[in-house]
Amino acid sequence: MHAHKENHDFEPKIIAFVCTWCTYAGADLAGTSRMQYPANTRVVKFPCTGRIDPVFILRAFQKGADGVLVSGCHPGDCHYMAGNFHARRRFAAFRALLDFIGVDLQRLQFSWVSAAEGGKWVEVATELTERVRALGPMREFKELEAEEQWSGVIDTPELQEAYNNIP
Amino acid sequence: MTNSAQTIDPALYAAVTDAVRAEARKVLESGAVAAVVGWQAGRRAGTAMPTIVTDPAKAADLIFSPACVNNLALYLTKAKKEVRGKGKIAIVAKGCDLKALVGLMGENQLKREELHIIGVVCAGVQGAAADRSLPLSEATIAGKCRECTVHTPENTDVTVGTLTELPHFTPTESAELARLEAMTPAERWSFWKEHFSRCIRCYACRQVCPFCYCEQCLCDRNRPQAVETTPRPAGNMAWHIVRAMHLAGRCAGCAECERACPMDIPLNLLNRKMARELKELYGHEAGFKPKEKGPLAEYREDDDQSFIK
Amino acid sequence: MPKTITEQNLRLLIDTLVKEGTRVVGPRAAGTMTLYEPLATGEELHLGELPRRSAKEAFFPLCETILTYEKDKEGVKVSDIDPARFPETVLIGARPCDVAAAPVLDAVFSWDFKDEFFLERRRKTTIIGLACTKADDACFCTAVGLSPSDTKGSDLFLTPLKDGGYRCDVVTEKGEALLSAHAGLFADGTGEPLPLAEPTLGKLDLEKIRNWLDSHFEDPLWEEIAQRCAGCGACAFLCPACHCFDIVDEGGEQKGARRKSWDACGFGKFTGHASGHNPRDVQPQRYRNRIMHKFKYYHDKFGQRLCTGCGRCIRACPVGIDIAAVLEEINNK
Amino acid sequence: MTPAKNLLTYSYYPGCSLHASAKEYDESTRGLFKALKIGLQEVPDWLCCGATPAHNVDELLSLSLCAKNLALADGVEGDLAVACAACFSRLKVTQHHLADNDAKRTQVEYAIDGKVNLAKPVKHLLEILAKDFGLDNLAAAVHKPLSGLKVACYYGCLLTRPPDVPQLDCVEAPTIMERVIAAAGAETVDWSHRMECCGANFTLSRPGVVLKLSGDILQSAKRAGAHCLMVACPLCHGNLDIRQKEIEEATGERFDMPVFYMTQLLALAVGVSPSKLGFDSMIVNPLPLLREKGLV
Amino acid sequence: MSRIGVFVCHCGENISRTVDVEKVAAEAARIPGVAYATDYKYMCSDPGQGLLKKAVAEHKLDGIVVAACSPRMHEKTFRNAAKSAGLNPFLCEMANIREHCSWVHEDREEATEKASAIVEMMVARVKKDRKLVPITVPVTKRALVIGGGIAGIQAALDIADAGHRVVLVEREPSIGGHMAQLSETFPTLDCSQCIMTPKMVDVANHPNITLHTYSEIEAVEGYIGNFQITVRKKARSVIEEKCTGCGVCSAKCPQKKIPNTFDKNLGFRPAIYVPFPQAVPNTPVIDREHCTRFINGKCGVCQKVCGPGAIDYEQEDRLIVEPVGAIVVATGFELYSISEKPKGSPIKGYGEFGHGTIPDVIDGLTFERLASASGPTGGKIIRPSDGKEPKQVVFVQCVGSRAREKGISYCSKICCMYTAKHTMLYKHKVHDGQAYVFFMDARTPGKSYDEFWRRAIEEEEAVYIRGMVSRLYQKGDKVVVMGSDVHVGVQVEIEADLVVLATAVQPRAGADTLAQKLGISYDSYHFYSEAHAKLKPVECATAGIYLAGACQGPKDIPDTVSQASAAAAKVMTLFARDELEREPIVAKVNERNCVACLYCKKVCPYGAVEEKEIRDRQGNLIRVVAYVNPGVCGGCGTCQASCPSKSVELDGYTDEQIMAMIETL
Repeated sequence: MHAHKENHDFEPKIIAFVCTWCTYAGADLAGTSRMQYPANTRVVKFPCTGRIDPVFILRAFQKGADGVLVSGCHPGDCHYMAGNFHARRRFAAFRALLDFIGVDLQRLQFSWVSAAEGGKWVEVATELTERVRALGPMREFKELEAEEQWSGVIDTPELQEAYNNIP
Repeated sequence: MTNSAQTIDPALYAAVTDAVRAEARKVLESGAVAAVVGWQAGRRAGTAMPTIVTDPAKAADLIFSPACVNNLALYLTKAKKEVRGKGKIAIVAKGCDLKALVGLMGENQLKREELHIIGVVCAGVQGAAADRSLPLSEATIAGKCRECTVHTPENTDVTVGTLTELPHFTPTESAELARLEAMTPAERWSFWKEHFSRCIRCYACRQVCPFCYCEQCLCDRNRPQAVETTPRPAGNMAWHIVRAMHLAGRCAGCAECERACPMDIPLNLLNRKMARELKELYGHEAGFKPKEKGPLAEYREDDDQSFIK
Repeated sequence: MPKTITEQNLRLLIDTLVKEGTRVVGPRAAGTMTLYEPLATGEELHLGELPRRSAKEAFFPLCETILTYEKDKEGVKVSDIDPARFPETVLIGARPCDVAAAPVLDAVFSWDFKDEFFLERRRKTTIIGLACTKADDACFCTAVGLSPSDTKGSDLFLTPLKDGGYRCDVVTEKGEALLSAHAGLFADGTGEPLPLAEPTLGKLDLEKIRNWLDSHFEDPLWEEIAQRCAGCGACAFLCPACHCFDIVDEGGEQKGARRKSWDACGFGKFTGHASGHNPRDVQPQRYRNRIMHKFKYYHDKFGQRLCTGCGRCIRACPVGIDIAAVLEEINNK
Repeated sequence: MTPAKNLLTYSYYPGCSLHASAKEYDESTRGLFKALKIGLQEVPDWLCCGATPAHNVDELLSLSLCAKNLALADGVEGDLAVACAACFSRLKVTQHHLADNDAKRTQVEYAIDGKVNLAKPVKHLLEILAKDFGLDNLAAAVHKPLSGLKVACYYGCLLTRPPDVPQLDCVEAPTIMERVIAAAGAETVDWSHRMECCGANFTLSRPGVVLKLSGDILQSAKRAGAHCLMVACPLCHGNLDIRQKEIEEATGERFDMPVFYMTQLLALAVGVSPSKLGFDSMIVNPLPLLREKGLV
Repeated sequence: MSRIGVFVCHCGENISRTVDVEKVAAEAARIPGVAYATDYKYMCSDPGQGLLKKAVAEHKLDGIVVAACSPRMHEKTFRNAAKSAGLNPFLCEMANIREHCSWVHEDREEATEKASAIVEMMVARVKKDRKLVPITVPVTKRALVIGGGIAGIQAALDIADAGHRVVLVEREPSIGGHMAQLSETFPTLDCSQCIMTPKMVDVANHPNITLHTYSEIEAVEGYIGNFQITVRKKARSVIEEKCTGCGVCSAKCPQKKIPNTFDKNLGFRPAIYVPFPQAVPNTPVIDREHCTRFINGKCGVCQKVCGPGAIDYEQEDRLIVEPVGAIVVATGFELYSISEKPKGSPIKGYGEFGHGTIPDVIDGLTFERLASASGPTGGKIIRPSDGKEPKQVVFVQCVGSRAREKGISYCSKICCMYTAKHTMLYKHKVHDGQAYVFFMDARTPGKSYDEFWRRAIEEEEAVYIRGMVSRLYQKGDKVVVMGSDVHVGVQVEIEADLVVLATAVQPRAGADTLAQKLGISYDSYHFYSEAHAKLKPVECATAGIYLAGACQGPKDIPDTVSQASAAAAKVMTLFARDELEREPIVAKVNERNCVACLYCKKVCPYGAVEEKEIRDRQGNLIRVVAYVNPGVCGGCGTCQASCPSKSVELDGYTDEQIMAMIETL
C-alpha cells in the first residue's frame, strides 16, 4: 500500500492508546502478517481501555499529537470483563465535551480492534493518519501552548521562534 | 417588557425567612442538631452570605432572600472539615442545593440520617450583575432560575414556604447552549479560548463546587503534572476541560461555579452540556435520587457505540 | 502650571504612544467586564467602570516566565529571561485605589532581595492616574485613608471635568517627562472638576485595628468570619496589593520553563509543606493571616497597609465575605 | 360503590358487523352500558377496520384503515371502546406496529392525510368491564343473577393474540371472560377449546374447514357440560350460531347450544329488557334455555 | 540521573532490513539518562542475553529498554535476564520495533525514525518505572464445595483424594442431587443409582471431607486463599452424632401422607424421613411443616421409639464458620415448571399446556421416577391420574428451551438425549406402547449419542414428529396433543395417555442470592458466568472461585463430571503452593488523598475494592478510605481512570509512566 514513500508536506503525529489484550495484539498481528501502514502512529500500551484516562487524550493533544486513536477489545471480549464498557461511556462523554469545546472530532478516533483483526488495525491507523494529514496540523492546542497572558508577554526571540515553529 | 405582574413578590421570601428562623431555633434548642447552615444578611444592602449558627439565639439572624445565592451543600463536604466536625447539622436548602446534597449522598460523602434538611420554597435568586435594590424580574433573576424545575424541594425533613404563580422567564442558558451548538467547532474553540484566556486560576469555581471535595485536586499535582498550574491559556484550557469531565454525571446544576467566577466565564454551559449529553445517552439526571452509581460508573451492554469504529 | 487635556486628545495620546512602540495599558472592554489590557488604539480606552482586575498586572504579571531550560547529552541549557527586554509601558486611566498600591508593593520587592522582575517593570512603567467620580457600596478607599483623588503612585494624574476632558496634574518627574514629550496635546488651565465619588463607609481607626490584631491572634472572630470561606483565590487575585506568587517548573524532562504566577493565601496548599504538614490547616487560620498581613505585619515591617479600599474582594467573594465589615467590626470593638 | 353518572365515558367503535349481522351485539352493548351508566359515544364517520382480508392483501391499506379510525376517534372523548374482537385486534396491531416503525408511520400518515394517535387507549369491552368499571361494581349492578346457567366462554383466536399486542389477559390461558360472567352470577365450565380458531377466515372459501373447527369447539363445550356459549366476536358467533345446524348435520351430534354475545347475558343480568337484546335474531333459539333457567 | 541501557535487536534481518538499527542505538545513546546503547543481531539468544547482563553490571544500569519484538513475545525473557543480572524485572521494558515498525513499514528512513521515537518513548517510561515485587497471598488449603450433586461430589472427592480438606455443603438432607433421582443414564442405560451411590458413600467415609447436609451458605467473606464462610446448618431435629440410621422413627411416624418431593410427589413419605433409602447421611430429618408435634404438639412418637435418643425437637439452626482457600460452586439446576407463571420471571408460561392442571402431563424428571426401579411405582410405568399403564405416550421437547417468546432462548442440551432414553425405557417396559416425540431438532453431539438416538427410532420404534405442540387438553381420560408435523405439513392430533414434557433446565432458585454472597457474576437466566467462555471455563472472574456442573449452564453427566474434575484440578493447582504469587500489576490506594467517593468500588469488575476505616490509637474513626485487595485485583486500572483525584494507582501503568511517554511526542 505504501510501498513508495510519498512526499507529504505534513506528517501528522498520531498517538494510539490501546489495550494490551486485543488491540496491541491486533497490531502485532498486522506485523506478523506483514501488512503495511503509515509510520505516523505511536502506540502506548495499557492493560485495558478502562485504564485510559481522558486526561491522556487531552495531554496528547497538548503535547503535539495531531490525532489520537483509542482502541480496545470489542464489547464482551474485555479481558477484565467490563473495562471497555466503562471506557465506552467515559469516551462518549469526553468526546461530547471536546466537541463542545471546539476540538475537531475527526482527530479523535475510537475503535474496537481484536487480537484477530490485524487488518482492521491497519485500516483504522491508515484512515486516521490520512484524515489528519488532510486536515493539517492540530494548530489549536499548539498555539495555545505558545500563548502567554498579556502581562507576561515579552517579545523574546525564543518565544517568537516557538510560535513560528508551529507547523 | 416588564411590569409589576412580572416580578416575584418579596413577601414570599419574608415568609420563608420567618419559618426558617423558627425551625432553626427549634432544632437547635432541642439539641436535635449541633449547627444550622443557612444564610445571613451581608453588610451591603441586598446581599447575603452563608452562616453557621450554633446558638439558638442567633437563629434570628437567618434570612432567605433573592440574595441567598450560595449552595450551602458546600459546607457539608469534606472540603469543610471544620463544619462537619460539629455534629449533626441542619442545612437550609433550595431545590437546586438539595440536588447537590442528594449527589453527595450517592458518593458516600453524606448520610441522610446525619442531616436535618430545611427545604425552602424558592422562586429564584438574583443574577450576578443584578441591581440588588429591585425585586426579582426578567432583568434581575439568575440564569439557572429561569429554567428551574425544583422550586419546591422534596424529601426534606421540613419544607417551608408556599409557591405562588411565577412569571414566565425567558430561558437564557438553553438559548446560549443552542447558540454554541449551532457554531462550527472552530467558532466554539475561539469562544472558549477567549473566555478561558481570562481565567486567573483563582479556583473559585472549584472551591464553591459541592462536588470538588477531593483532598488533593488532580490539577494541583505535579508528579505527574496532568494540568499546568500557571494561569496561561494552555493550562487554563486543560483545567476547564478536566473540571467539566470530572463533574460529568455528577454536577447537579447549581451553577455556583459560574456565579463564583470573577472573570464571568460561563462555566455552567459546560456542565449543562454534559448533563444533557448523559441524559440523552444514558437517561441519567443528577440530583434526583441517591444513586448507587452515576452514569460514568455503570454501563449497559447495549450502550451507544456509534462513535466507535 | 496646571494642564488640561480633551477626551479626544487623551485618546490621541494613546495612539501616539502606541505608534512610538510603547505598550499602553488601560481599561478596556473585555466581554462582560472591563479589564486593564494593552490598548491597540485610543478608541479602546474604556473609563466607565472600575476594571475587574487591578492594575498591578502592569508590573506584576499574572504569570511570567523567569527562565527556560533544555536538556541534551551535554547537560541542561538554562536561558534566563533578560529583564531588559520588558516593554516600556504607560498605564493610563488607573484609579487611585489601584495606583496607590504600586509604591506599597515597591517596599516588599526592593527590601532584602531586589526583585528585578518587578522593579524593572516598575521602572519602565509611567502611570497616569484618574480621579474617581463614581463609587459603589463596596468601595471604601476613604475608610483606609485614601481618597478618590489621591495621587499616590501616579506620575500624572487626571481629574474629569464637568465640561468634558480632564485636568492633568504632574506628580513626578517621570510624569513631567511624558507630558512634555507630548505637550502639544495638553492645554493650559484648570477647569471645573466633576464631584468626586463618595464611598459610604466611615473612616476606620487603622491604628486601633492594628492594636487589636496584635493582641488577638487567637480570637473566635476568625472562625466566625472565615468558616464560610471557600478557600479560593478570587480576593487575592483581584486585590491591587496582594503580591504572593508561586514559582513552578512546567514542561517535561527535556525542556520546559520556570514560571512565576500569582498565589493566594486562601488556598489550602499555600502553606503546605513537603512533609505533608500544613501550619495553616484550616480556613480561619488562613483568613486571619490575610487580615494580619494586610493590616499588621506589613505595617509593622514597611509602615504601610496592604489595602487601598478598592472593594474588589468584597464584590468577588463567592461567599460574601466583606473585608470592610470585618474591619468595621474590629474598629467597633 | 356505584360509580356516579358519567364517571366513565368512552368513545365507541362498533365496526361493520355490529351494524349488520351482529346487530344484537351492538344493541346489547349499548343497553348494558346505559344500565351501568357508562357513557358511550360512537366515533362519527368511522370506516371498516379491514378485518379480516385487508392485512393479507395490502398491509398499508389495512394499517391506514385503522389509523384513520384512530384519528377519527381522537376527536371523541374517552378511551376507545371496541366490541368486536377482530376490530379490536386490528386497531391494537396497528398501534403496535406503527409505534416502532417510523417509516411505515410516515407512509400511513401520508395516506390518511393526518396524524395517527398511537397513544389513544383502545379497550375491549371485557377490559372496560373487568378493569375500569370493576367486577365488584358489576356484581353490585346485577339484578337478575344468571344462576344455574353453565356458560362456556369462548375467546377465539384474536382477543389475546398475538402475544404482547392486546395485553388483555394471559395469552394462552386467559380468564377474563369467566371472571366477568361469573360476576353476573353464571357458572362457567372448564373446557379445552376456549382458544381454538373457529375458522372465520375460511367461512366462505372453505366451509368444510369451518365445520370441523367450529364443530370441535361445540363438541368440547358440550362435553364440559355447558348450556351455552358466550362469545365476544361477531365472526365466531357467525360460525358457531349460524352454522350450528350444518355442523350438527355433518357430525350427527345434536348440540342445541345457544351462542350469546357476552353483552347479551350481562345486559340480561343487569335488568335490560330481553326484548331489547336481539334474542330473536339468533339462529339457535336461546329462549327455551333462558326460560328454563327463569331468566326471561 | 538514570542509567538506562538500550539494546537494539536486529532480529536477524527482521528488524535491520528496514530499520537502521545502528542509527537507532546511536540516537538512543544521545537521550539524556541513557548510559549505554548498543545493537545486536539476536538479543533473545543466549549471547544476546549475556550481553545485556554484562552491560547491567559494567554500566551500573538501573533500567533497560530492549528494542526488539513485541513484549508479548519476549518480555518475560528479557525481564528474567534483567532479574538474573540483579535488576528488578519490572525495570525492563520492550520497545516494539518489529511488529509495530520494521514489519509494517518499508521505507527505511521512516521506519528508522519511528523506531527511534518508540525507543525514546520507552526510555521515558523506564525512567518512571518502579521496582515491583510479586504479590504473595497465603493460601488456606481447605476447599469449600457448594452443592452435593454429582458435580460437587466429584469435585470434593478429587480434592480430598489429593490430600486436602474439603467442606461439602448440601441444601437437602442428603447428597446425591438430581443424579440420584434418575433411573438409567444415556447413552449406556446403566443404572444411575448404581454408579452414583458408591460415590456418595465415598464422600461419607472420606477422612478429608466434612459434610454439612441440610445446610446453606449464610455468608462469604474474604478472597482467594483466604475465605471465611458461614454455613447455616438447619435444624434437623435429629442429633446426627447419636442417630444410627435404624429407621424405626420413620416406620413408626403416624403422619405418612406427605407428598414425597424426591419422587416428584408421586408417592408419600412420613414427617420424619430420609429422602431415599440410599441417602447419605442416612440420618433422618423432621419436616417441621408437616410434623404433628410441631403443628400442635400432640405427638412425640419418634422420640419415644428412638433407642439412642437422637430426636431433639428443640434443636435450632447452627452457624458454623469455616476458613477455606478455594470455593467450588456446584449448585446444579432445576426443571422449569409449567404449573404456574413464576412471579417476576421473564418466562411467560405455558397456558396452552394447561398451566400444569392436567394430571397426566408430567415433566422428564417425574418420568425418571416412574421408570426408576427404586421409584414410587417400583419402575412400573403408570400414569398419575388413574394408575393405568399408558399405551400412547407423547414426549414434547424444547418446552421452555429455545423459546424466546417464553423468555428462555437457550438450548437445555440434555433433553434430546434423555427423551430418546425415555422412549426406550418406556418401550422396554410397555412392549405394546407407542412413544411419539415432538421435536424441533435432535441435538446429539457426544460420544455414542447419535447412535443412541437412532436406536430409539430404528429399533425401539419411537415416532419422531418434527414440529411444535400448540395445545394440550383433557378429553375424557385422554390428553389431546395438538401439534404440527412440519415435514409433512399437516396438523397432528394425538390422543395420548400420558404426556412427558422436556422442560427447560434452569439454575436453582436462589442462584442469584448465592452469587451475590460469593461476589460472582451471573447471566440474565442466573446461570453463573465463567471468566472466559473458552479459556477459563471453570474459573469465575472472582479469583479462587470455580464452577462445576449445570449451575454454569445446562450439562449432561459426563460434561458435569469433567468440569467438576477440572475445577478440582484448579483448586489443587492453587493449593500446590503455600503462598499465592501473582504479577504485581495491581491497584493501590493513596490513603492520604482518598476521599472515599468509592467510584473505584463502583467500577471495579472484580469487587476488589473495600472500604477501610482509619482509626487512631484509641480506636476512634478518623476517616474511611478505599482499599484494594491485592489478592483480588485483576489489574485493569478502570479504578484509576475513574478516580477524580487519582488516589488509586495501578502499579506498572502509573500516570507518571503514561504521561512520560506522551511527553516524548
